[in-house]
Amino acid sequence: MIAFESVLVLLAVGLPLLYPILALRAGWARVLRYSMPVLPLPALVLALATEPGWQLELPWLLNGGLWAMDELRRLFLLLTAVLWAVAGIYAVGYLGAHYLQRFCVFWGLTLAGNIGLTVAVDAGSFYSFFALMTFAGYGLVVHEGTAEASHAGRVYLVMAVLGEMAILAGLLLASAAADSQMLSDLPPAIAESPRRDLMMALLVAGFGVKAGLPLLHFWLPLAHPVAPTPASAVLSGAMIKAGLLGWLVTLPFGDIALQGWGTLMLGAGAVGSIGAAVLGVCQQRPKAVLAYSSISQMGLMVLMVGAAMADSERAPVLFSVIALYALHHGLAKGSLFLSAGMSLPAGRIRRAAVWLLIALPGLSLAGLPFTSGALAKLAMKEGLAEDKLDFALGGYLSPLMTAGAVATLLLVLRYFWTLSGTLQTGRNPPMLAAGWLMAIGVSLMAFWWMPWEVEGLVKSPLWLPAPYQLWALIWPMLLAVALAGLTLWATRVVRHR
Amino acid sequence: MTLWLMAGLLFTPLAWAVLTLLTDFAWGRVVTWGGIVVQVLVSLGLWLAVSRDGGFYYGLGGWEAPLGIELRVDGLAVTFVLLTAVVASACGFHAGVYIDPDKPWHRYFWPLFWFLWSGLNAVWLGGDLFNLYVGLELISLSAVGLVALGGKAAALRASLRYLLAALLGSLAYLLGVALIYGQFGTLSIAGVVFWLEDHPVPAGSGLALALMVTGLALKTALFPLHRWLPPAHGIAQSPVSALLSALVVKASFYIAARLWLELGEPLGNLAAAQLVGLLGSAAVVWGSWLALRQSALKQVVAYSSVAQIGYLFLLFPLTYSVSESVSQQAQQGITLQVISHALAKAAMFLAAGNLILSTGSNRVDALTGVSRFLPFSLFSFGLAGVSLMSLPPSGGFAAKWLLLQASLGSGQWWWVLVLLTGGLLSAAYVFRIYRASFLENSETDEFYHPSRSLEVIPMVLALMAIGLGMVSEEVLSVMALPFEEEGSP
Amino acid sequence: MIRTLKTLAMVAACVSFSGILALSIWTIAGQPAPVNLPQLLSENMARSGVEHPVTAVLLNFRSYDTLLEIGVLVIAGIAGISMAKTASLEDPELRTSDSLLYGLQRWFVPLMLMLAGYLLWAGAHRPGGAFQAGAVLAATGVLMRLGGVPMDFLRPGLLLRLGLVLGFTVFLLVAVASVIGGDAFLAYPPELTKPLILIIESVLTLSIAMVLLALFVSAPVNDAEDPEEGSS
Amino acid sequence: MTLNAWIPVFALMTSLVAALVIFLLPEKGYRLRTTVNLGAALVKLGLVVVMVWGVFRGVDYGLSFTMVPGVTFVLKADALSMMFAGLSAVLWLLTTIYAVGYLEDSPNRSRFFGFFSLCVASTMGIALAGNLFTFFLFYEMLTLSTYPLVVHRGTEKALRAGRTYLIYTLSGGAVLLLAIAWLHGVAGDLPFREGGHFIDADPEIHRSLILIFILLVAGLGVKAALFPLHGWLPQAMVAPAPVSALLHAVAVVKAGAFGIVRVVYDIYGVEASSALGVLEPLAWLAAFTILYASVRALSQVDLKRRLAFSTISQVSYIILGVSLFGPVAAAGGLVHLLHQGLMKITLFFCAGNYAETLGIHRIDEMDGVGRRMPGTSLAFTIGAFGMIGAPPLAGFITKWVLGSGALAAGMDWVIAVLVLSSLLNAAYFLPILHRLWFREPQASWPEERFWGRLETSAWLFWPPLLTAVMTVMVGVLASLPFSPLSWAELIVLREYSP
Amino acid sequence: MTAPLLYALAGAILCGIGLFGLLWLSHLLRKLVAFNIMGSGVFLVLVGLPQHQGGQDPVPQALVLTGIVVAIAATALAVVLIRRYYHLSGLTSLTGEPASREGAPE
Repeated sequence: MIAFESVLVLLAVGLPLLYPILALRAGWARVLRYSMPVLPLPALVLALATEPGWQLELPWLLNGGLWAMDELRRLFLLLTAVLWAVAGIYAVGYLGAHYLQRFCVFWGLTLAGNIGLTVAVDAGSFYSFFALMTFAGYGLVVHEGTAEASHAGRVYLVMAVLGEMAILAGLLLASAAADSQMLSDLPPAIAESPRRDLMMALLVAGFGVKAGLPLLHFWLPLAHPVAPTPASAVLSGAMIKAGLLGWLVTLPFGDIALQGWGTLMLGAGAVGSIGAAVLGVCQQRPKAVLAYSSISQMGLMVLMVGAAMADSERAPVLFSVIALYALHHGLAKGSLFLSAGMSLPAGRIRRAAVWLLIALPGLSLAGLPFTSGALAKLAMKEGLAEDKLDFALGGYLSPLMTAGAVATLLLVLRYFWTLSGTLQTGRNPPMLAAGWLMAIGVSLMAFWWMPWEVEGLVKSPLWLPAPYQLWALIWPMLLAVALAGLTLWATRVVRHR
Repeated sequence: MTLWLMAGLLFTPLAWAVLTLLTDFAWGRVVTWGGIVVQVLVSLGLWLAVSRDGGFYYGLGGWEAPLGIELRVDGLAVTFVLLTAVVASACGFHAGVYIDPDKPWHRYFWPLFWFLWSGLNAVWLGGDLFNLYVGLELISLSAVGLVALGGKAAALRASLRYLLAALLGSLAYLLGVALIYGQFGTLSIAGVVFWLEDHPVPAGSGLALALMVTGLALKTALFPLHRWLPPAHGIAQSPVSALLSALVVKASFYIAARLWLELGEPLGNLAAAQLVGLLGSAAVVWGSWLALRQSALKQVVAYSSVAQIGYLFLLFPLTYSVSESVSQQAQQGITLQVISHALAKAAMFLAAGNLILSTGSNRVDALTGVSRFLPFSLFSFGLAGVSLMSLPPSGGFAAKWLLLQASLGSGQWWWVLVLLTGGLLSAAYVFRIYRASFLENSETDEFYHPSRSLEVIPMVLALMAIGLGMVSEEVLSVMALPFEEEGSP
Repeated sequence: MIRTLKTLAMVAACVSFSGILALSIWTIAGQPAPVNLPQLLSENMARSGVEHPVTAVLLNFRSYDTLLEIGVLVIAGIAGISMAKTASLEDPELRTSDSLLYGLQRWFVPLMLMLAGYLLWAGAHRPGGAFQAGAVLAATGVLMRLGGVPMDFLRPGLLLRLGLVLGFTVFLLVAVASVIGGDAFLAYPPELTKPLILIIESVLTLSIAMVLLALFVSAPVNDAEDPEEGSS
Repeated sequence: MTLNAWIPVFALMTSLVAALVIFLLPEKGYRLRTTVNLGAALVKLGLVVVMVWGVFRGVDYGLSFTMVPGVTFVLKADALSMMFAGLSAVLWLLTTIYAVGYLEDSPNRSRFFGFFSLCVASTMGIALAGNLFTFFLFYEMLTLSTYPLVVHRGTEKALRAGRTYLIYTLSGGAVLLLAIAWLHGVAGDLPFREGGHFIDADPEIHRSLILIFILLVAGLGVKAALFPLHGWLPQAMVAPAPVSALLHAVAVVKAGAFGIVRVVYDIYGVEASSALGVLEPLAWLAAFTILYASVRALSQVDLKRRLAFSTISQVSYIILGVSLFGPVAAAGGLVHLLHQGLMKITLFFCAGNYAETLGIHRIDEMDGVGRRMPGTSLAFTIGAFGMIGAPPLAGFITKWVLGSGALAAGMDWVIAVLVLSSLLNAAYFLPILHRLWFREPQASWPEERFWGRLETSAWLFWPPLLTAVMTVMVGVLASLPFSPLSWAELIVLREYSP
Repeated sequence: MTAPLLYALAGAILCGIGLFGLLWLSHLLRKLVAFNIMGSGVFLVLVGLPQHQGGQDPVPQALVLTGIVVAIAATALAVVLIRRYYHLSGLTSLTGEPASREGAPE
């Protein structure tokens, strides 16, 4: 079945890559619009229908291309494909005629980059797709053409270019050290290289720009609010994960324990998760809140990355957790972003239903039982369990995670609050609604479908968490709700005065 | 066969001169064009003969030197004979179309032209010091006559200046000849050399060489004795200017070079050689500089001649007390420089004539926009300029290359700077012309179109100057041929 | 002041030039010439066909020089007549009304013609020859011209030009004829040497006289249009 | 002589003859001139393809004869020459097409195309030259044939630029001549030979060799626009766009760079150069030029001037590549010869399109052009990204290979230079791209012309797109046989194991 | 010291005088006369030096005859040119100013 997969993967990358050709003729605008959801479908099939482990050699490509699939990539590909698909559906309804073709062109290119980088195994094509995604993403960010968008775009671009260069330098150094163009050869080489720290720094920083590492995150809260809603969704849900993937495939995790780097990453993760939350609750605009939420969530993932770095034994387990968490977060965050572009229906009940649907992914994010969030949080907790980790800062992880959970919900609540102020009443275009519903659906369904058994972290079936786990999930939420209520009350009081 | 060739070279030009004197301009033109064909064939024939069999001495009237006049027919001489045939025939053809047949005095153009040609042949082949003097005078007077033809005040002024300079130069040369004859009792260069080969250098003979070289340098317009040249070459009719710049000045230089190569080693000294070289360098720089500052087109070209002549005098330092191979290189380089400059300068003057014909003015400024109308002549001008700038693949470049090698080989690196600077400066003045012609100016849109034949001739010459570099090995190999037999001194 | 200094410098330069030259001459005079040309010449006189060595050198040994020399003269003539003003021939002002001149002319012209003939004839065995004869002949022409004898052949026309080149042409023809005869150039057949040289000398005389006369006549003079010229 | 000896001559002659024919054609012979032009370009391309195939199989194309005593004129086709020849053949064809459209209805076209062909003939000669002397011959011919192109417009500004150009290039030529003559005096007539001639040179001549090397680089560096000899290039921007394209992408600057490659590899030999200690300073100089020119480019408001500074910067990549002692870096440098050509010609074509179609010359006039001229702007975007070194375009391959090579050679600082240069490239190209695509267009263009269905004349429209496609292809398909990269590796293979 | 040698030495002096005149005088006719003086000097050297030991040598005599003809031709040509030049421009020298002090023709 090699042929099948090869064709599929070429289709998965090639379809969105060639899709911009449709923009050549003005008359094809309609086709352009309606084929947006179709673009990620081959990738989706690829992620769902093929077993990991296949390879496709493309010796003519760049310095010799190799595309392949493993478990990790498959999860990321799944996330990417799903999210882009639902966002695509949503976009069909969302987009006006304003520069539609331009948007579609960049949409296709960004998507191609995003899919490509998940399947690319050689440095050249990986970096190519990464860059394609980055630069094409600029088109999505500045699409609205407002001054604010331009500003955001400029920041995005500057940081992206800096990041790209860091990645380029890092990859160059690493592949020279490994004397190989294959990503899989890089981590051991980095681990042994005398210039390890330089390479690490370059790669961490380079991918960190995309992943919203603290101090490298500035573009995120600027870019997400101004981008068109479906674009924000994929930016925050899928593209941000590309940075994460970059770390996972290039940095030496299993080979050597890097206490220093682990600590650094832990610190960064902590600062990210808490700091972003603090900043996020102060935001006025719902999408900005979500953007900070993304940074905060990424902070948690960075935390895990740091742990994995510090403890090489544990890294394989943590990898799976990170992947799961990324999947979960991507889908949930995507749904939340899409909600920001909705209009509320007129009827009271329907309005309540909509609100409910809006709220569910948010709560899932916060770890509501029976959602993917609950599982992800639990898995994370398991993964970072103190007793299993073998490094100095292990003890701080648990409180940090709790604090993170509180922060998450606070941000979600803040999002609801700000959203309720901005949502208009009206009719939603059918495609928009469909996309949104599918996003939420997928996000919620994921709970039932996810391969939770990995590494035996969480017992299966887990539709009902164990009581202690339930409590562990619930009490931070309660704390957050209480805090939120307190704040609400406090503002009322203040306003009365 | 050789006899006929020699007769064809030495006497038929004189016959053409007589014939053309007896006819009017139009018939003179017919005679000339026929004569040109004959002369070219004869020159080519002699060249082929020499390149096949080697050079020889030829005693005129059956009298050998020192009693009679002996001609030295070697590769170098026949090459210059051929060069003369080429350039002069080009000028002749050009003049036939260029010169206004209605002016009564123009009928005298042809006889003077032929006398000039025969004088040149006499000089190239001459091996007798006094005969060379007469040949030089023949050349000088006919050249002056050509410059003065038409007799405008400015032309007369220039030709007078030219005449006086030429006469003074001839006298200095003759004085040197007198001293040589007094000392050695022979007028044959070969005889003197032969005697010097196995005798010590007699005292007091240096002055003779110095006088001759100085006189010839004056006739060649070596800096600072160059002031007569630009007005004369600038004011003459273009074909005349071409002849003068291409061939006439070369004649006197040729004699000087011959003398130096034969007698320089015994009679000259290092300081003199370096001094001449220095003057040549000054000519290169100063001449180019002045060329850059002229406002009249033909003056530019004329000053360029001053500069280019300067290169020729590098022969003196580069062949004095240096190794055989370096001397060889220098001689070859100078020979190429003479040939390529002759071709290029003739092309340039003829092209300049065309340009003047079409713009109606001699001023450089008047060329504005002409590149749109006369690209062909302008292109010829530019190609000739390439050779003057000594850019490859022109003959000028090959010459410069050899001179560079000679300078570096002899350790006299300072001439390298001169060579390079000269090339750049010549580029400056050539491109100044180009610059003017490229300037787009909508005001001047009316240009007279000269006939195609006028345009083709300079192009052919320029192409030859360019192509010379590619075949310079062949050209030079003819000159290096051994003598068939040693002449009797 | 500066001019004086410059003059002095120039004088010094010229004096030193003379000095060096004289010194050089003196030095050279102290050494014997390695080649004894006169002896060689006298050995070959028999073959030259003329008795006088100078004439032999001029017209036989170094006849090419002479040919070219005549060429130079012709050039000068051509260049001269190219400047000529036809009108000047008829210019009455040219005529001198001096009676002395007129009187002398009647006596002198035949005398001078005779002298010219003698010089020409004598050239074969004594110093003298074509050039001298030609010069005298030209002087005769000048005299006649000044005396007002209209010499129409001096008008720049075919006749004048023919006259100019006559000597030269004959010389040239002889040279070429010698080639046709199978000898080297200017190598006269021994038996014909004497008459040939005589013929050459005669036509040369004529031509030389023509050239000189033409140059005298064609020098533009007395143009009434030019006030400056008239005032001087 | 066999046919093989003559093929290089034919390749040379095609454009030379075309030039002469064109000079003779009347100004109005538009159709005939175009036919001659394109026909010659196609024939030449064919010949080059034949030679490429032959060189790959190891066929020897060469011709030589003695020109000046002691010096031979040598034409020879080796792998390196075919790289340059191929570039010029391909781009000549495209540029000719472009120029036909660009100069429609303008005066002096015979002159223009004549010199244009001469220029290409010189380039071909440079590529095929088999020794320094022959190289110099065509090098100077190039100078001369480009001058009329630079001043083609005949304005004061153009003439001034032309003068600057001449002063620089002719002086450079003089220095080069001196160096060549000197070298000839020291070592005789040296053919270009893989591995060079001075691996075991007599230590006594080392000093001379170093001095000669400096002179050679100085002479060649003028055309290659090495700092501080680059001043002519931005000024030469007044030339018509096809000329700029040719100057920048194919002919002039490349001739300089190519010459340096020849000197380092085939005259001195890379090992000998390295042993003489001349490579590292050259590398530093190239690196400095890269950065300096990029910084200067930032402040240019005229589009073509910005591109010019970009060229200065980019060409130094080639020199940097060859001056790093190592096969991989060498391949990187060499491949940039082609890559930069493709990318830069794309950019210049586009700049010309903007100028010709909309009258746009300055960057601040470019707002929203992407809507009006999407095809051109797309090509421009690709070219710009290529310059930045964004994957998978041509520029990326260069940077990647160059970087790897630098690391292999142990010169880590080069990575910093590469990264910094990319950043600077991004800094001056991305704002343009932003304007192109994301700014609202102004109410009217400075000077708009219409050409029916396409956004501009078809002659102008397709060449940049084609080169853009090639820019993508040479990047994406870098590992195919006969791709520029593979060819460069072939050259390097022959160079390092002669 | 023989007579011919004396002639030669006198010739040297004449050469100097002629040279001075040729270089220094600006009036064209004077220059021409100076040229003739110098020419005479040269001829004297030519004819005197080889015969300084008293022996007859016809060759230099012949040469001088040729030389004289050439000089006369040149002089004649020069006179024609000078007169015409004067006729057209009113100038007697080449310096470009209108007739200078010493340049006024008598």
